[in-house]
Amino acid sequence: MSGNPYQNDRGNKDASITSTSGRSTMEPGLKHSGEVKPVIGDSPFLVGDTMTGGYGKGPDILHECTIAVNPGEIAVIVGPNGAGKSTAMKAVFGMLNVRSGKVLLDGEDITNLSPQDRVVKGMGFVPQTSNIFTSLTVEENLEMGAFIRTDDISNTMEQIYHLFPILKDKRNQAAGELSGGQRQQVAVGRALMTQPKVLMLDEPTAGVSPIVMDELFDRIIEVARTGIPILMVEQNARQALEIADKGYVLVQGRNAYTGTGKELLADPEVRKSFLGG
Amino acid sequence: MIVVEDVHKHFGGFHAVDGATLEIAKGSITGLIGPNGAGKTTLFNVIAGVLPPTSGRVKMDGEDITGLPPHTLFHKGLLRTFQIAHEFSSMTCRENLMMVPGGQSGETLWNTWFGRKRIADEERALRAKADEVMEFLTIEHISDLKAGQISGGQKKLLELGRTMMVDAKIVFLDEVGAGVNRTLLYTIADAIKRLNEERGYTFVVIEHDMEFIGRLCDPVICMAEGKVLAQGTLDEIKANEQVIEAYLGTGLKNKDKLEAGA
Amino acid sequence: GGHAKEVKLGILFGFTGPIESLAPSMGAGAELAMAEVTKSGMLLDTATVTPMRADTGCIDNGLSTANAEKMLADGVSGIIGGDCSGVTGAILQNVAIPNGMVMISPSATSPGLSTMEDNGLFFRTAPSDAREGQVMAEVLTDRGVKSIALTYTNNDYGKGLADAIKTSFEAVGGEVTISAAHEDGKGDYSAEVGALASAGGDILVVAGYLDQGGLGIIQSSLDSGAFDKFGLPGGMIGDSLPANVGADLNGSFGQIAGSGGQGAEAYFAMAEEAGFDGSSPYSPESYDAAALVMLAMQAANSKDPADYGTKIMDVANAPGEKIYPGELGKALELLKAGTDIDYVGASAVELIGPGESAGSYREIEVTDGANKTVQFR
Amino acid sequence: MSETVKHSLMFAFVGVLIILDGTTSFGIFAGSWNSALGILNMGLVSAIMALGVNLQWGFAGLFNVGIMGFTALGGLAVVLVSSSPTPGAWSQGGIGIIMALILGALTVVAAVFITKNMTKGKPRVLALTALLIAGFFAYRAVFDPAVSGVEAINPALYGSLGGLGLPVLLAWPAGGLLAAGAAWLIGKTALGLRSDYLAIATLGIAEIIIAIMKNEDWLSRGVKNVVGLPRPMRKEIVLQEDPGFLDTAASLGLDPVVASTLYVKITYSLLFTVVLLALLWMAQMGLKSPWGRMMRAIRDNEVAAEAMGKNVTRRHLQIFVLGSAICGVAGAMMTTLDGQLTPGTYNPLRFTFLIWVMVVVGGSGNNFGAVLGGIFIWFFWIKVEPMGAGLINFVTYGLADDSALKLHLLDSTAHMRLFTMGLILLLVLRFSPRGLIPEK
Amino acid sequence: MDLLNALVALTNYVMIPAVAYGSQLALGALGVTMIYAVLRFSNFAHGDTMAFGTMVTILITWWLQSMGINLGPLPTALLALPFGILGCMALMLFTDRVVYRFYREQKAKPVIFVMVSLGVMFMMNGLVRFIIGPGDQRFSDGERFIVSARDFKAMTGLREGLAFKTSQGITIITAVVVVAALFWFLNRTRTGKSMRAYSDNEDLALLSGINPERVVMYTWMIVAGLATIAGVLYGLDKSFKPFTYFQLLLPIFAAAIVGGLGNPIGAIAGGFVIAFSEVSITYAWKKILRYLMPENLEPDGLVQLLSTDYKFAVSFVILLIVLLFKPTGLFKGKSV
Ligand SMILES: Nc1ncnc2c1ncn2[C@@H]1O[C@H](COP(=O)(O)OP(=O)(O)OP(=O)(O)O)[C@@H](O)[C@H]1O
Ligand SMILES: Nc1ncnc2c1ncn2[C@@H]1O[C@H](COP(=O)(O)OP(=O)(O)OP(=O)(O)O)[C@@H](O)[C@H]1O
Ligand SMILES: [Mg+2]
Ligand SMILES: [Mg+2]
Repeated sequence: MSGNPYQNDRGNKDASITSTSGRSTMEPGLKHSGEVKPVIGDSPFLVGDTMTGGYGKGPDILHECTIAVNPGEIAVIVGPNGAGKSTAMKAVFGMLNVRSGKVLLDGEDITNLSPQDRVVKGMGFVPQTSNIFTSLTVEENLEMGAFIRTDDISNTMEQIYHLFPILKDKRNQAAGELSGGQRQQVAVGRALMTQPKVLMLDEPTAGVSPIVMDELFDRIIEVARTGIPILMVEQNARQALEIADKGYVLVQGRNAYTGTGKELLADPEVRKSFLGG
Repeated sequence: MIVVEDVHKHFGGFHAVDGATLEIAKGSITGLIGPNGAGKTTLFNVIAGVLPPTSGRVKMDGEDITGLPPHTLFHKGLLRTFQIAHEFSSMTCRENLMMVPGGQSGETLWNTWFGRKRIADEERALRAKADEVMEFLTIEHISDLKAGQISGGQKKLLELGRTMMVDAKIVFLDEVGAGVNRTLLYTIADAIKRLNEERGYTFVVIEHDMEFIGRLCDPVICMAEGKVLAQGTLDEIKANEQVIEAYLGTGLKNKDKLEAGA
Repeated sequence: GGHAKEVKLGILFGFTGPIESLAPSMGAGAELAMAEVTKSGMLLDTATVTPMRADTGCIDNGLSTANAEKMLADGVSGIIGGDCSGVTGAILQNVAIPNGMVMISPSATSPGLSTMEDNGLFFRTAPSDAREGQVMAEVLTDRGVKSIALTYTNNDYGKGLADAIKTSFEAVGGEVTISAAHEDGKGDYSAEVGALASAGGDILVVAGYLDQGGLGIIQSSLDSGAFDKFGLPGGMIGDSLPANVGADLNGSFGQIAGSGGQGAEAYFAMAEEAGFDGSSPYSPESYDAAALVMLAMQAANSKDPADYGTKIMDVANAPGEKIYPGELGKALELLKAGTDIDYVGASAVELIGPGESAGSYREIEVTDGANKTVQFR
Repeated sequence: MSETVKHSLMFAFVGVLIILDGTTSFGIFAGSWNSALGILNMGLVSAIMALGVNLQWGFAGLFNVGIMGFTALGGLAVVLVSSSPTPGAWSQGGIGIIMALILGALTVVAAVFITKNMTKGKPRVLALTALLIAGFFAYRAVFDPAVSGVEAINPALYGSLGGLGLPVLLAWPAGGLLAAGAAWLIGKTALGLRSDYLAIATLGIAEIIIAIMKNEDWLSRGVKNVVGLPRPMRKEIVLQEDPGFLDTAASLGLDPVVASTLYVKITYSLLFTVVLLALLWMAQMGLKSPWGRMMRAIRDNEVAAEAMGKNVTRRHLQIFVLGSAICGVAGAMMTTLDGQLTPGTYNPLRFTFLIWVMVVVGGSGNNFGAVLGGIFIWFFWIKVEPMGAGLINFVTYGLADDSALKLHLLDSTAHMRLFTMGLILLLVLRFSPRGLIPEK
Repeated sequence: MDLLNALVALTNYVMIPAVAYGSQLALGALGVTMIYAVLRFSNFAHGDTMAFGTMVTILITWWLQSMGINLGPLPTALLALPFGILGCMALMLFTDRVVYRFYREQKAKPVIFVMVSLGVMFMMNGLVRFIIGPGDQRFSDGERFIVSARDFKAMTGLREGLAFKTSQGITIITAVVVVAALFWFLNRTRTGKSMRAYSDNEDLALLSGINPERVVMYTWMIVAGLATIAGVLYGLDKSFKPFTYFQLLLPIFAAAIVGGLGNPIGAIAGGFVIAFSEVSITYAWKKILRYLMPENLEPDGLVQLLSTDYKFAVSFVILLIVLLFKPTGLFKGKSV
């Protein structure tokens, strides 16, 4: 039971008065944006700097956690279940109040921005679960990705279809009817439609068959080649680290190991405790 | 003990379980592994009566139990835990445990008015039992906290504790290990083993921790894409090419490491 | 200075709830009578009459008894109300009778109320169903109507009246093809009109209220061409009906309690001047109810219910000089002088039996968009 | 200030309001014990209804929007149990009606039997259709003449079967039983639906119940109302003529009229208080025991409770039936208090939504909160009108007495009631969302 | 055997009224369903919202009439309608601001919103009566009929008349136009799609840069528009009375749920199901049968399945039956 009295529904699930489908499960982070400060000095393109924070009034889940990524790079976060990987992503995206630490993007301090405004600033995010609009068609999903754009989106859309050809065939089908791998492609496509300056992916390969996984990783590398920095969480740590330029191992909300993907893969300690041997 | 015959479970067009057939022997501790989304939890839910199967049968001791509601299965001795802890959040941990046993006389309204003496006696016994279970799980210090306020790992333990409040025949454990401290996890493994040996419980365990599986499980079943991919002893499974491809990871190197760890 | 005495009268109507649209005109009617009396300065040595309004909610027995209790506590000498039969019964049984308070309802017609042991405390100015049923049957036969479809508002008034019309009309050999209820306060009457039209009949008799379901039924029947002539009992007679329906209503006919146009017309004029619709249902009856109480007080020379209660029948019925709306001052003067009066009022009050109203009826026909009195019965 | 003290103070506050109403005529108060006790009595009845709704909503999360229907059934029970039988009704058609109802029930049972025992397919559909059509016509053939027989018996005064002529106090549990029966039927259907559609189902069935009570004259005289129902105590006018009573009144220095009316009201207050306390005790005992623990577990997490062997559907049904039965008892009590059954007066705003306001304002999930809310909101329901008039007079103080605006506003004072109820509800939901006395 | 007359009678007494009534219910149900889909709760204040919008329209109509402005054969109310909608929108946005928004920020459970809407219902109930009073108001003017029964008989020489009222015509046309516009809006425009997206998945909508507050604002505005249009059409066809509009809540809810809450197509279908069941199940078939049957077989009775007393009960029975067999309504209730 949450302490918030407004959230006590006494277990009611009467469909004739309330609907639960698609309700927000996010904790409200920042509701209203504060100011953006330019950053003095040199810093990576996107960095979550010594972030500490947790959900609502709950305990800290992140403890001085730092994550950074530069253009053209792929940064991968791995770690055990519940380590705070998703939480770190949310913190970077502003869906969680960081109690201390900052988030910097492209030379600006965006710690005080709401998630909507971060989208406008050029951050794209693909959540771990329910990351597509199931009742909208594939094309509409992509359009929604480009919601904040006012320019012509048809070019980008063509690029996406080029990247994920299967989606072009299914453009008028409801996204909810697609298979898991295809959904994942829609999700990534949706995020790319924003023409983000940085792309964040939370377990993009979860529940995806190995072939599709390879395919997805290929695409992700391709996207990264276009110069977009990519920050992702992966449970398929081995494959992910192989393509990663930078790897972070989180344990209980702290940076446990940091290094290039190759370094981490080679580190026996890391292999033993996190890569299954 | 449990026989699953060609069970399918579809969500809309998505085939979460796609023709699973398997058998769980009485007195065994069966491990169920497989990649995320393989349909393990869904299969659990079908067996435990939470979800009706799209097609197929489930039998327990020769009796067809397909589609029986969970509360009926509970009384037949089939218990389960949840991958995402399902605690009763506004109740204390002790109450979480005390509510489990069926057939409490205090659950009949009439007795709450006119049989208060009997209820009080029963409650005392239940309380003692709950405290014992919590002590076993090393969570006695949180017995009076609301279950909504305890940590994820503690919730998992509480979940396990509930299955220890009654005499079960078969217990399905869905990732008890996730989020649980390793040392404690191996204590739990010992407890499971003891329950299995001393009380004859049958266990089915979903777990991603191969070490845990290695300690406990004799037959191991690997699922992928809604089907049973392979079945056998742990060593057989580890040697199975398909399993390596779908679950354990590719490459011989990987396999070597695994064996070294076990 | 001149207000040596004050007489408080309670007005207890459903200002909220299902008949909230009728209650304001009813309240205004009762208050009109009180203002008239106060102005005349003739009641009990220049007493002022103060109205006290309270709500019954029409359907809320608890609320209305509570409000009635409050009125008693505030010292009213009589209650004009209630309106809907349910709350009227509740107030009567739980407040008026136990406390010996006189109560006059302008609208409750339920026969059940007549049989209650009311200790001679309960009166009503609304005409009795049984009598009106007979009159309606006469009017119908005289006009050569052989068969009617009948619809009534689903309350005790409508139901009782419909039963009475049916019994009387069938007794004189007429045919009632259907007797169907309609609910007030719901806007769509297609289903009812469909059924009524299917049953057929020379005309449609609408035992309802002219600004509630009754109007809806007539409008819907005319629109769909189901019926073009209507039988209109008292609840349907009022200027607003022809005004709202228009020329199509011409030729429809009905009856309303009242002797001579004098009473009702005078009242309508007074109401218009006071700024409310006097032809709204039960507004005339409300005026009469209040008037009767005050006249009886004068006749008994007391505002104590126990004294004036017995006088109500006397002032309402013959013999005596006939009193019409606007003549309350004169009536009080007459009473003071010891002369008998026969209050006719706006709705031709005639109390018979245990507090029921009967009397002559005015047969109305709608011609040129107005109710015209054809004859008296 | 401890919680208990705070909550006791709230009850004390409501008590003081009632006492003030009995003693002073300042402001909104009537200054009459008759008025105060009248409010208290209906307040007690409301509190019982709120208790029933709280059981369903507060403890099981069941959203019942059909309270009106259960209340009405309780009222019907009073007529069926305690009013005197109509002479000749049974021979005129009463038997026929019962036969017809049995026939109808048999048809339904047979239909269920066929559905259960024949395999799916055309023959079953045909058999079912044939059975239902034949059943319907047979039923109408027996029912219709019997009904017209009964309804023809002096329709102005009787026209119904009447009742059994038993003591009226028996009608209270009977009202509970009747409501429980209906609730069981609704629960069986609605709680068995895959998605839960209880709210609309209860709303619909309540409307159907009222429609039946309004239109089936043989049962309850329909809109013609049943007045003069018996009471559990002597009537005031009888008391006023009883020399013994008059002596007692005189010895207490009371006017006979006042003494008799107060006697009746106090007797009601005592009876209602006894019922309320008994129900409150039962509810509290249930909730503090393993039964209550189980209910809370179900409320917290149905899936887990089900996996722990608790039959969630059956428990929901049980609590739904219980809560509705309590509403039925309250309905019977209210009809007894009114002395009449008036089917036309059951209206959702007053008998469903207002009760909801009581529960939410009082504190859902807390029985004492529900009781407090019942009495408190009822007090306001009565007193908001004079408060509104006072307020408008105050606001328009500067305006001339005959200014159109002032007159218009004064004409609308009655509508202050709804407005204020809404305001109270919104304020409580905003600033004290758990209600005045929250769940512990 | 007189097929033509039977057909005309059926059209006149069942089809036309049911279609008109059904359209009005459908528009009302659309409003309920939109709120359910986007804001995820059932709005108990919808009947009173309709009353409020209609009231504003009426006041403006009166003013226009007093200025001598009218639309010739069409009712003046059509001219006032846009203002009524604006007024209703203003009230909705105000209510959202001072009442609902707080609960959104608290991430309150939908059922809390239901309770809140109950409070809003009470207040709006009072508000409307404060302003226009509880009485019956008529505000239709212009030509009453497109075809009146009398004209039809004269034209065709049939025994049965067929009446088609202007208000019915307007109702049907407006309903079609409004529904088409709504669907166009939801499926083709950016804002419409963002509403569907929000309804589908709130979190993801946020991540796509959709501003939830804007979606909510548009929803209230559309709902205000739908409610006012439904209310005005109903008032033109019948009459306006606050109490009646409160009572309309029940059939409107029944319609929305029968169709599948949250699904606009369902709301429309539900409106017609409820309207047709109210009108046709209690219809007395005597008249039709008399035209169709040979003379010696003409029915004596009314051939009525159920008396009209039970017409409201009928719609709820249908509702329950539908829910038993299709638990999510005729069209799977889901999203906009
Ligand atoms: N909405 C929330 N409110 C409160 N606590 C939360 C919430 N979401 C996650 N947590 C807690 O935060 C911790 C970290 O969760 P997080 O989802 O970041 O883990 P993760 O590393 O992404 O794990 P996984 O690999 O399972 O996705 C967990 O203990 C979890 O219980
Ligand atoms: N109620 C549901 N509706 C639709 N799809 C579902 C539902 N429940 C599960 N699924 C899908 O079925 C698939 C199998 O899920 P399941 O939870 O059984 O996987 P799992 O093997 O337990 O995975 P993990 O190891 O992550 O727990 C997943 O792709 C999941 O998204
Ligand atoms: Mg995660
Ligand atoms: Mg799982």
